[in-house]
Amino acid sequence: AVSLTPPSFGNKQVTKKAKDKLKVGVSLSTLSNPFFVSLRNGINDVAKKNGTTTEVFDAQNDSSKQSSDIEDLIQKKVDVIIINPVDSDAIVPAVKDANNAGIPVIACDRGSNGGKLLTTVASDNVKAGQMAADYMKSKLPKNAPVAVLEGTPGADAAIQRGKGFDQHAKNYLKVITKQSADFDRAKGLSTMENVLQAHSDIQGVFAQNDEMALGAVKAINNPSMVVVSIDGEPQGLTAVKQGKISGDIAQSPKVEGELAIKAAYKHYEGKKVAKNIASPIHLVTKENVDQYR
Amino acid sequence: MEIDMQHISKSFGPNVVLKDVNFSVTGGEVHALMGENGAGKSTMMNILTGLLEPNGGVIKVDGQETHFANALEAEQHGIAFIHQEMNNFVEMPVLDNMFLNKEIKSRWGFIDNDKMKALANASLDRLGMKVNLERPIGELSVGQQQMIEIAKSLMTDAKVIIMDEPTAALTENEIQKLFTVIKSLKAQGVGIIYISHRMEELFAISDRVTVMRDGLTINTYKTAETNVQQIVHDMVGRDLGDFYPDRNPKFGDTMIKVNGLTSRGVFKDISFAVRSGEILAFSGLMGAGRTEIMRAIFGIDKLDAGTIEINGETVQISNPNEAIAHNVGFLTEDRKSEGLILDDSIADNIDLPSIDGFTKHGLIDRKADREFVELLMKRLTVKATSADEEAGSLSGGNQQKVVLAKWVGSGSQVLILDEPTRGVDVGAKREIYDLMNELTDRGTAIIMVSSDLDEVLGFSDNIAVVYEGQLMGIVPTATASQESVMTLATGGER
Amino acid sequence: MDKQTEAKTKFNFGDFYAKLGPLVALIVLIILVSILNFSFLDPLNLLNLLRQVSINALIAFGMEFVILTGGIDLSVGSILALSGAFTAQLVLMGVPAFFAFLIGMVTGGIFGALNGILIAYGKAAPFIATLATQTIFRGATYVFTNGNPITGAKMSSNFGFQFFGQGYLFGIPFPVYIMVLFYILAYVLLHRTTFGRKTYALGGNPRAAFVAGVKNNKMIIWVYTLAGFLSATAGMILTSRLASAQPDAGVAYEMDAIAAVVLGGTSLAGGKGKMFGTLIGALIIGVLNNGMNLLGISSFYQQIVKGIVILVAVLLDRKQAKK
Amino acid sequence: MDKQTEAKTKFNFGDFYAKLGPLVALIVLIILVSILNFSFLDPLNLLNLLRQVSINALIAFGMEFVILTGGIDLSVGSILALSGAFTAQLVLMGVPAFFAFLIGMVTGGIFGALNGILIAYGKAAPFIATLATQTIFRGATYVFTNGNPITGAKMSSNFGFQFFGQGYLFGIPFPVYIMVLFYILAYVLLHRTTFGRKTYALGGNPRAAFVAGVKNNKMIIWVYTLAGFLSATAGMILTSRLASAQPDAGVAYEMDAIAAVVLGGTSLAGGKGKMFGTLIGALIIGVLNNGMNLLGISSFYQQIVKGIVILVAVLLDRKQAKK
Ligand SMILES: Nc1ncnc2c1ncn2[C@@H]1O[C@H](COP(=O)(O)OP(=O)(O)OP(=O)(O)O)[C@@H](O)[C@H]1O
Ligand SMILES: Nc1ncnc2c1ncn2[C@@H]1O[C@H](COP(=O)(O)OP(=O)(O)OP(=O)(O)O)[C@@H](O)[C@H]1O
Ligand SMILES: O[C@@H]1[C@H](O)[C@H](O)CO[C@H]1O
Ligand SMILES: [Mg+2]
Ligand SMILES: [Mg+2]
Repeated sequence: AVSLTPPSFGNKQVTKKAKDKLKVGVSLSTLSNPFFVSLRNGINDVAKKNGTTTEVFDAQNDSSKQSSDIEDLIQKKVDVIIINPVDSDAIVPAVKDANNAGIPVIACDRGSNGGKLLTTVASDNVKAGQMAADYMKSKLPKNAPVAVLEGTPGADAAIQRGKGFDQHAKNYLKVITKQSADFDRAKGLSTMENVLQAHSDIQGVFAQNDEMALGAVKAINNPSMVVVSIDGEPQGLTAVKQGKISGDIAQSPKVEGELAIKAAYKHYEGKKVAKNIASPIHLVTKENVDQYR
Repeated sequence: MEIDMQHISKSFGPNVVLKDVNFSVTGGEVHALMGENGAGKSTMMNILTGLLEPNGGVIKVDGQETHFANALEAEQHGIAFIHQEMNNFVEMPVLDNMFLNKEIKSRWGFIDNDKMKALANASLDRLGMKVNLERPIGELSVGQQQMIEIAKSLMTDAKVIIMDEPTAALTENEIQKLFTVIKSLKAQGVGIIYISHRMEELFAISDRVTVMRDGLTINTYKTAETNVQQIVHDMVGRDLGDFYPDRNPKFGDTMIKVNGLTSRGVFKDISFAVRSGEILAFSGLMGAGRTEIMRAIFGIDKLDAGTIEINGETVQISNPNEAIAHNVGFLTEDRKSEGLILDDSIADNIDLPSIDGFTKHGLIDRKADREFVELLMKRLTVKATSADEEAGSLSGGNQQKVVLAKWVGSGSQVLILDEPTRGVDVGAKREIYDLMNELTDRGTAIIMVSSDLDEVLGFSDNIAVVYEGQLMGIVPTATASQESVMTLATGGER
Repeated sequence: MDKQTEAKTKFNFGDFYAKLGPLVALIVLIILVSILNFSFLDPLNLLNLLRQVSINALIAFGMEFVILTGGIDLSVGSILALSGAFTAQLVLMGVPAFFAFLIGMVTGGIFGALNGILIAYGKAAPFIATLATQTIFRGATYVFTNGNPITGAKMSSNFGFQFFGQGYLFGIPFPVYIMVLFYILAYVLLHRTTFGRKTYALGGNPRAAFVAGVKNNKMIIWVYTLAGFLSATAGMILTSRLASAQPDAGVAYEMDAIAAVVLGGTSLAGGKGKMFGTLIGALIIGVLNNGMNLLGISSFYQQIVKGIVILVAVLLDRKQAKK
Repeated sequence: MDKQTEAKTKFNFGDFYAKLGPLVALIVLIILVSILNFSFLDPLNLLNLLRQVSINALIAFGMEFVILTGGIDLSVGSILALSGAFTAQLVLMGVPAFFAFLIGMVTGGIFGALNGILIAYGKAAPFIATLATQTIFRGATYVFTNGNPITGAKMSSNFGFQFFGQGYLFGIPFPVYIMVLFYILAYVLLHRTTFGRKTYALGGNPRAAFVAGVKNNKMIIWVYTLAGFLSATAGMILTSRLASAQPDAGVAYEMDAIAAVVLGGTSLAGGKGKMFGTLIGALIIGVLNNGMNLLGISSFYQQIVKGIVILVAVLLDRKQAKK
């Protein structure tokens, strides 16, 4: 009578299904960040082209809502669930629920630290942080004072990007302040104003996403300030073009979404899907920005 | 039981209320405590029952110096307190109200409703009352609530019962029932402390009277050995002369005339007129519907039918704002909940209905406003340190004057006064009558709703009597008598 | 007054809603959703739904007491997160799950008591006191977790720990049992004991309660303690369900709990309401969330629909009008 | 309760705080921050600070009126976002900046009026009514923007549009002028006109106000309209400042505005408070945020400190005790 699995589910293991018969469930961490709107668009565009039905839920950055959303997707008997976790640990039980229901799970942009995944489509956040540090190093003298605008405390992306940046920045750049601006543009602006006030000498800013960078550049008057950020969302790239952001480690949320749903197709064609699908990241600067816009 | 309060003193901040007051009560007697509004009667009782801490003095119970930590403790020692302000939880059922914080519990620690019901009913029976104990108490009339408050005190096996203005909201019939109960309690050796502003009552039931003024005990008499004049003199510190000033009205044009006012289920087909200079009193039993009629005229409640003419013109009044625009004023029966903003200053209360008249270039003309307020305060002799004092800190009589000032100031030509002297001491009452005289001399038409038959007969020009939502008749005061009004008020023939 | 009451008795929608409205609203909602998507009535979905509801319901039970006293508790979500983090840390340190839960719940009660003390003795308005502690407890959670979720093998391999939020007993999710158990306890406490009476009294007329010898301050502290305790209990379910303690768990949960209480017919002014109503209120919100997901309504529109449903329910319940 | 009132009277700190406390608290805070980090007093920082404060201050001015009537408005942040999105869209469509702003502000006023109607005629409790519209307006913003920020060349190249939030006049940021202008208007409206007097009366005792001829429903609608209008004005600054309208702009801004009002000594029970206090309250929050950033306090601890400051200020202001 006591168990960790729900009462019997009709485990119907299907291996082949036509694209226009597929029902794809998508659980996104939040739709109030353009990054994930692009990701959703990537999924939906491909789905539309192929006549696939999608069911998109927005967890509003709440792990518990996300687990409810996934329960509801399981209930709707979708054929595959693409999960963009709010948190890679907290998602595990929900992934297991899907596993129990025999529904394949694809993690997208962020991984799951447990459960069985069909594949993980993601760009490497640690690497992105490292690339940001490397680019900044190439632009600044040794021991140049820099500031970091961190993402939402506890968010996977914030932790890993911070980790990557620190690994490569240490012994060269002098990180004199780290402040959280919650991945938010308005907060990026006011935090940057205050940071500049306290440390007028800083020469570089690493913003852990474009939204914060776009806020921060509004506070910066010094044209030689080196602003580096991560995401490559359209407005971020525009800022690169204008020279406000010096370097942007572009992920391609749209491509991530496309890769994720294509992995689902592959699975239902009966083919094997690789455990990890790397979504490319590139350093975008003024020189090469036009390639990416 | 014998209670002896000696040399009690008490101040609230700078406000010294009690300087040196002595008061005692013995089992089997009714001891009345008299004094003006704000004399400190309720304060004395709050001190006795542990609700307030005295600054000085001792309380002896059966010779033993005693100090109760709270009202519950006092009650457990046999002192029950029927408060002046009803302490009810209007949303809660009658039963829950009666047993609050002294619920009877079953073996398992759960509340035992059946046992409580039996006890409550037994106590209500003594007062000859039948009430649905499940009903929210707020749905009962104020009088019924007051009776329940009394029933509550009867449940406690009290040896001393404090009754602080218990009859303010009771009908004649209910008052008589209360008096019967008091007599039987007396016979059982229960001591009763009785506080009231109604002189006739204390002569009807008390054995002793203590009068207090200016924080001191003025005198204690055996009731049989004193008279009204003496007590009034002690209370206000001077002779008042006639209780009711003379009326010498000069009637002018009809100021307000209503025709066929009806509010379904509340009152029906009410028609009357009041002339300039006239006081038309509205008499009737409590719950007859007088307040409702006035509220409807003033636009607070909706009318189902009927017309209102003011100064000969038919008007539409759908909210108080429009009534005020037609120079109607309304002193509500409950000054705390509808008459005053207790947290606001006297000034802000007085000028509220008139404030739109004090704007210059869209801004308030503060100088003119202040002059206006001060004039009114002086005219109505509001006792306060300044116009900026909070209305809530005034005594009842002075609060009433502030509400009056508000309506005098707004230029009311028709002034509706609902129970203008309820809970007001004799001195202040007299001042209110004088003011009403002055207003009518200047041509104001006054409608005075009053449940005090003495007052109706003693200070009005005509009397309208309402019974169960119907106007039974309007009689000239000069030809009216207690009997004739009561006959109409109880539905007797017209 | 009798005449007016009489005039009213014909059919008073407000009164009707207060008594049966929430239940009727729930039933209407269920019928609607079932018609539009039949799989709503699938027993498994209903079990899922109940599990989803359990967290909000537990918080709402505590919130009901708080609101009945005329107060409000905005810190419940932060208490949930902080006590969840404590428990997770304890489990990682090897403390048996049962004790870790117990300690977490008691800690939640202590945080609640802190709210109570600020309100009772500090005389701070409940809204602002708990707004401040919301921030403080949330900050403390970030400090304690250093901003990272707390998780580890000791948690994901601990059966007892996982069972609390993820387990099934006779095919029914364990959190559902917890919700039912605490509903019964809360119901009895509110409607069958003197503690409940005093809760109503405090909200109905605090002065009168004081005069009647109710120890207002003590009551306030207990009521907020209870709210803290129940939020922490919800936190235990969440932590176990996610097998991880999130530093930002429970953000804005106070709003859903308050909505549940109000949808259940309890007046925000205090003194008036029923525990049953709150349960129904929590279920309405749960059915709404689950139903809209099943119907595939976009998350943007979900917010609009949810707001409108709350609004309609509250407009029907015009009892506040009398205040 | 009486026993407590009594004990206080000798030196009534509460009374003192209500009159001068917020100002003293602000000065102490400024001195403290300046000592710890000298660059705080840099004129440029002070100008920045004022600009940062302007958004919260504008919302708080409106909130002050609402709270004085005994209400609350939780929807201000959503109104800010929705009207900001409208304005941005209008600018993109080629509407001159001036008119786009005007329309945005008026739209905000209309949303506020909607709140007012629900509260006045619907008799919904302000807390729950504006909680519902918070969700509804936010959902509408997402629907309107489709979840994406609204931005474009027409915005970033439009001088008038950018000037409102980003511009300088005689070296002082333009939003500071807007804040000062609206402070003066709000001050005069509250303290020098009959509208203000009626606002106080409504909060002090709505029934007595009604009997004294105040049109309660009309007043309520106007007060919430004003709050909506001022929130939208703040939204204009934010949208212009970021040269983009964010769908999630203004989330939780109501809390900072309420905190500013309460820090300024206004009682949440209504009827009591001053516009000057609210300005000071907004400055306290601004100095706190700016100062803690300057001092490099980690964002985790910032939350704790902010909560404690609010708590301390409120505990000093025990005026609520009387209620
Ligand atoms: N809790 C309190 N705080 C401050 N002042 C108080 C308090 N209670 C009573 N007072 C003041 O003490 C004085 C006496 O009030 P009390 O209620 O005892 O008068 P009373 O004789 O009962 O008058 P009434 O006949 O109007 O009931 C009044 O001036 C009143 O304002
Ligand atoms: N707030 C209320 N709710 C319900 N019924 C009420 C209310 N107020 C008055 N009533 C009812 O309306 C009728 C008229 O009461 P009203 O107060 O007008 O009588 P009255 O003659 O003025 O007596 P009183 O001296 O008690 O005010 C009564 O039947 C009363 O029970
Ligand atoms: O990669 C995404 C984006 O950077 C976003 O801005 C925050 O969350 C991360 O996961
Ligand atoms: Mg008294
Ligand atoms: Mg009456």
